[in-house]
Amino acid sequence: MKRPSLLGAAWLVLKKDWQIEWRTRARLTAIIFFSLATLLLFSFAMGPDIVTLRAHAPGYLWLGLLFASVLSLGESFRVEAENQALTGLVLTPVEPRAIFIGKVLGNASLLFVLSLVLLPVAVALYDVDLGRDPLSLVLVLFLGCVGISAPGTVYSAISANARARDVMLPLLLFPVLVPLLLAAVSATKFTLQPDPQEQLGSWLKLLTAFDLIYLSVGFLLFPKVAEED
Amino acid sequence: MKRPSLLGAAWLVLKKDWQIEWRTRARLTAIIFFSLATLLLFSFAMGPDIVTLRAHAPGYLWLGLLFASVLSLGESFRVEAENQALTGLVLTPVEPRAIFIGKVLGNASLLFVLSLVLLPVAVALYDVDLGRDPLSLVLVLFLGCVGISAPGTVYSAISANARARDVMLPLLLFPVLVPLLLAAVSATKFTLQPDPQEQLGSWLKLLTAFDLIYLSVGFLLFPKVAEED
Amino acid sequence: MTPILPLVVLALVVAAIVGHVAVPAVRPWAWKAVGALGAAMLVSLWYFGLYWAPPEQFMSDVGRILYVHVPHVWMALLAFTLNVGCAVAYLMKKSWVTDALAESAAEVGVYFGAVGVMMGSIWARPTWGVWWDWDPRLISTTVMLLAYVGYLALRSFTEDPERRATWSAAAAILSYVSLPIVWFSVRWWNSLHQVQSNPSTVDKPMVAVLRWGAVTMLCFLFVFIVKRYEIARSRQTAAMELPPLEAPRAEVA
Amino acid sequence: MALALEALDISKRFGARWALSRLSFTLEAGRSLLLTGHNGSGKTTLLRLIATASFPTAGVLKVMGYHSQDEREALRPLVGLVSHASFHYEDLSAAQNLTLTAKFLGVEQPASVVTGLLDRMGLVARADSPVRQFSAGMRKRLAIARLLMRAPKVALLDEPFGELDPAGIAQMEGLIQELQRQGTSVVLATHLVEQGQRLTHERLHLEGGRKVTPV
Amino acid sequence: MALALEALDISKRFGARWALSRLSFTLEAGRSLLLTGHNGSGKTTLLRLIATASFPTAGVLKVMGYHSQDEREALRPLVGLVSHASFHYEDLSAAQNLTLTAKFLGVEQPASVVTGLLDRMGLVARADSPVRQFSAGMRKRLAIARLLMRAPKVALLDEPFGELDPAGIAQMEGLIQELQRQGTSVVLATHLVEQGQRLTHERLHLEGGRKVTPV
Ligand code: HEM
Ligand SMILES: Nc1ncnc2c1ncn2[C@@H]1O[C@H](COP(=O)(O)OP(=O)(O)OP(=O)(O)O)[C@@H](O)[C@H]1O
Ligand SMILES: Nc1ncnc2c1ncn2[C@@H]1O[C@H](COP(=O)(O)OP(=O)(O)OP(=O)(O)O)[C@@H](O)[C@H]1O
Ligand SMILES: [Mg+2]
Ligand SMILES: [Mg+2]
Repeated sequence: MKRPSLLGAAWLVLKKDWQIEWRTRARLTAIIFFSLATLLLFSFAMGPDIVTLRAHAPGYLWLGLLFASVLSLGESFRVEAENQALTGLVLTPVEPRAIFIGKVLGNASLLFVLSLVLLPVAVALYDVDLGRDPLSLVLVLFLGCVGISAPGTVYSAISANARARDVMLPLLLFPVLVPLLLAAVSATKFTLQPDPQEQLGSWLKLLTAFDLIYLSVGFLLFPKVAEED
Repeated sequence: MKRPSLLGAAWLVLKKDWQIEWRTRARLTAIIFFSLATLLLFSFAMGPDIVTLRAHAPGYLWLGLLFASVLSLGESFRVEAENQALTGLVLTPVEPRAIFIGKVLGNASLLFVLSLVLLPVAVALYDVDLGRDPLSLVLVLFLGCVGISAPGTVYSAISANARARDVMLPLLLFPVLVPLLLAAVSATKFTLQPDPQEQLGSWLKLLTAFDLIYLSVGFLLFPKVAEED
Repeated sequence: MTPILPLVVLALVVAAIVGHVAVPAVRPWAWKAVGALGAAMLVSLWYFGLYWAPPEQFMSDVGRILYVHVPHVWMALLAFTLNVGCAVAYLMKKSWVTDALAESAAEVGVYFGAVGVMMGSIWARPTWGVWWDWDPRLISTTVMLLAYVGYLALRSFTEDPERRATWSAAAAILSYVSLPIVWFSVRWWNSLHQVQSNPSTVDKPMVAVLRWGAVTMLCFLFVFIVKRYEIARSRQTAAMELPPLEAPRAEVA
Repeated sequence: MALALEALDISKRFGARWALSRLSFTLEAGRSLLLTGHNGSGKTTLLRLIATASFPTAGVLKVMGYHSQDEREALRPLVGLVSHASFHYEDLSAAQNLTLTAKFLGVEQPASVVTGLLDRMGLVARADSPVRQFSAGMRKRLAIARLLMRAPKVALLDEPFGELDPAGIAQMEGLIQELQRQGTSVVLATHLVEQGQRLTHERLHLEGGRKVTPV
Repeated sequence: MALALEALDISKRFGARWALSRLSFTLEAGRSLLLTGHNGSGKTTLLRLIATASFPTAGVLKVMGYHSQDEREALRPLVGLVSHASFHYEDLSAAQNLTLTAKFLGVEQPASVVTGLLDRMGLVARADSPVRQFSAGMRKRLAIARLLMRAPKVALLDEPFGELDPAGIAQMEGLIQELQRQGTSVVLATHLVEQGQRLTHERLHLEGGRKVTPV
């Protein structure tokens, strides 16, 4: 009997979530169509001015991703709350940090896929120009998705056990995410529009810094929230 | 033993939800802070241009209400899904239509309170002018909240029992609500800004029509979804 | 277009589909005949639409996409109407027939609607200069499609057939509310998109070709729904049969 | 004599699996039925059908002469179910849960009835704790209290002894006998066969959703 | 001899209520303990403390010589719990649930081990059904299969007979004896006192979270 290593266990956690996802096939489909509806709603509520729309496209994109992430994070720990499965996992025993890594990877990859799906939609809806700096754009999306997932995983683990969890998650998460979101919106803007002062680089650095901070804080905190004490 | 009438039973359902709400005190607080965060996010993500912000304030307001309503509706049937409490209620027996009325009243009143709380916030963040036609504004908010709650109650009853329920609700609900939302945004706009062509009246009529349609459809449909068969 | 015409067409489609479902004798050949008719009409529509009809007054040749764009969207609306009819029928009296028919109508409707929107989008590029615009008609149509995608998602996420049928019937009825909005959106919100025009203000040949296109698409609508219905039924019947009265005897060693 | 239960060839399907297959049986009003069978043989499913929490896929089920689906409104006040799912609101206290039921039933003087029942089930000290904080046995006791308040004509008990302590089990047996004396038909699903047979008149043994003669 | 359990004045508080009050006891390795008490007396709470699913508010609990909170990483592989909460993933099948545990444990040849265990617990025919579709007893059987896979040194069984059919109960008794033969300390919480006493060496009776001598 050789127990898997930290990363091996994280991989098992990730695979398990994919199995569940595969059986229900619900989450990815649903959040894609949900964020489509959200993007449509934004522009619908904001009126038809195409110039404003194009200027605010990064904002809409990230807001859409943010709202989708709330749903997806909530769902990701709802399956752990049923039958106290998360406790079961910890008692198996699985290192809580492995669970954290697996969950962050799962949530971030789901969000990242979603963000890629939303790009062509943004072209159609907001008439943005993806061709300017596609590589940086993808990088920004990736960093942003990781940045949402790291604190999101910690908070959704908390709120999965708290009373009234559906409402707790965004309440805790949004304030923490505001700075990250600002950075992501600005960075995205400079990959879609001209960037005369070359600000993109510093935004990217800021994003990376956020990611690293959130990831390490989450890594340290998650064991505390995954276990009762 | 005199069983309560339809409205009496609806009132009991409503009171029960208030009792739960009072014990956890979570839902109202959480959705207020959630929509505050949302409104803040909007203004952050869209940049500091106060003229655009003011012009789009009705849109932001209703989007904030919409996202909050998804959380609040989900929570309102999460308590019914635990221990199959909704089935228990139906077997007590309580007429499903009484449950519908009670739930719609509860959800709509919660949303309405939220919308009133958000008004001063909108003044602070978007610099809107509430003094122009406050009565119509309140009427619009009220009609809009009822319009969100009626189909929302039906759909959250469905998705409380469906797989991946957190994601199903907005997926089903948003497309249905878009027309209502659009009408609400336009009507709100004309209570905050000059209305030279006197369009407010026709939007109010449209909103009322939506409410009546959704309420009666929901009233007829709810018994079908509340019971298994 | 007189307001009564769509209803007549709807009645005809329903009659044809019900006939096809109810009369086993026609099942093997009727859909093939209609399909063949549709194919033939499609070929001639090509000729009529691209050569025979006069170019559109403002849009010249680009306008010819009208002859497929409009029929597609019409068919979607028709299919969704059939869907809601079946949903109401199911809620009044449980029947696997109406459930299956509702499912096929919704799926075919989403197909026609999606193609119609795509064509509209292609059309918008040369005429309005953009792929997409913030226009109530376009958005309400797309949102209506999203509502039906949600409907189909609900169906596929629900395993229990009874629950699936009831829940999706409810969703169908709520989704259908968006249909009149699609129709009237051009009037309620002043929009870029064409308001419904009246045959009397449009060139006779154009009306004729448009109607020809509509009939062509009707043939396809019929074939698609009927075939999709058969698939839905065959999926159901596997689970519909009652278990045998006696337990299957255990193998005796 | 009138029939409490009349099952005419009822079947219940979940997905592609038949949980109950072509079950036919009758039970005279006032008599009690023991329901036995292996795990997964369909006992809970059958009880839920009788309670109108769910309906047969095929066949007709009549309870106290009412069609279980078409006349469910008239039937529901007459049946009561205690099952694996407890129907409690987790965030309401025991007393609030019971008072709610009492008000829906139109019971006069709900407060004293509720206190009486809580006292009887030994929950009076915890009357104001939310159900979320209850132990497994306390939840079961609360579910039984609710059943007693409803005073059903047909009482459906799904493993009522599970999770109860010895005193609770003895009390439960007494309650079943008391219900029977009041003319209630008890349908008792349990794995404690001897105990069950002592308390009931007839027995229905299920195997894979079918009625078989127990060996 | 080494001690399997050593409770030194442990207490557990939920909110303002003490579920366990100043409990002290020891259990020698290899010996088994019967846990009895009224509903709500703290049995489940105690088992969860031993399983490290939760930790004492005060006092020190040592399991197999390890401090239950500070050395929980070393302890966890040695204890196994079957309780009211089943720890299953509802949307995974029985086989997938077990395979997952097997992989986390690093079991060699997980597939054959899993099939063997499912066969033993009579679930092999339903190996690929999601747990959501299981009956109460089938869930219990799956939880027992998971415990067996873990082969713990201290097995914590919270009402293991509940929901099982007569064959399952007999099998469970056999399993407990088998575990004991392998040197496992079984802590058995059950309301079936005679049955429990037959299977265990010692008894701990709780009343309101305190240890009392049973009458
Ligand atoms: C991009 C998406 C588009 C969508 C979703 C859409 C949707 C619809 C719908 C639902 C109808 C049928 C209902 C009715 O007749 O009123 C329709 C008809 C029509 N559409 Fe579009 N459309 C789109 C783009 C366009 C464009 C770009 C044009 C031309 C510039 C156009 C011109 C027309 C015309 C002329 C009709 C027939 C109206 C009549 O005469 O009755 N559409 N469209
Ligand atoms: N919601 C459901 N979906 C699919 N299958 C189900 C569902 N509920 C029950 N079943 C299946 O129906 C069968 C009968 O289940 P039921 O719960 O009635 O058994 P039971 O006799 O009460 O068993 P137990 O003694 O374990 O409580 C089982 O095979 C079970 O898997
Ligand atoms: N999460 C919790 N919050 C508050 N109180 C709790 C919680 N869990 C248990 N309790 C309380 O602790 C006490 C002991 O509960 P426990 O579940 O351990 O009882 P038990 O002996 O297992 O009872 P049963 O025989 O009914 O299963 C009870 O009074 C219960 O109300
Ligand atoms: Mg059962
Ligand atoms: Mg217990």
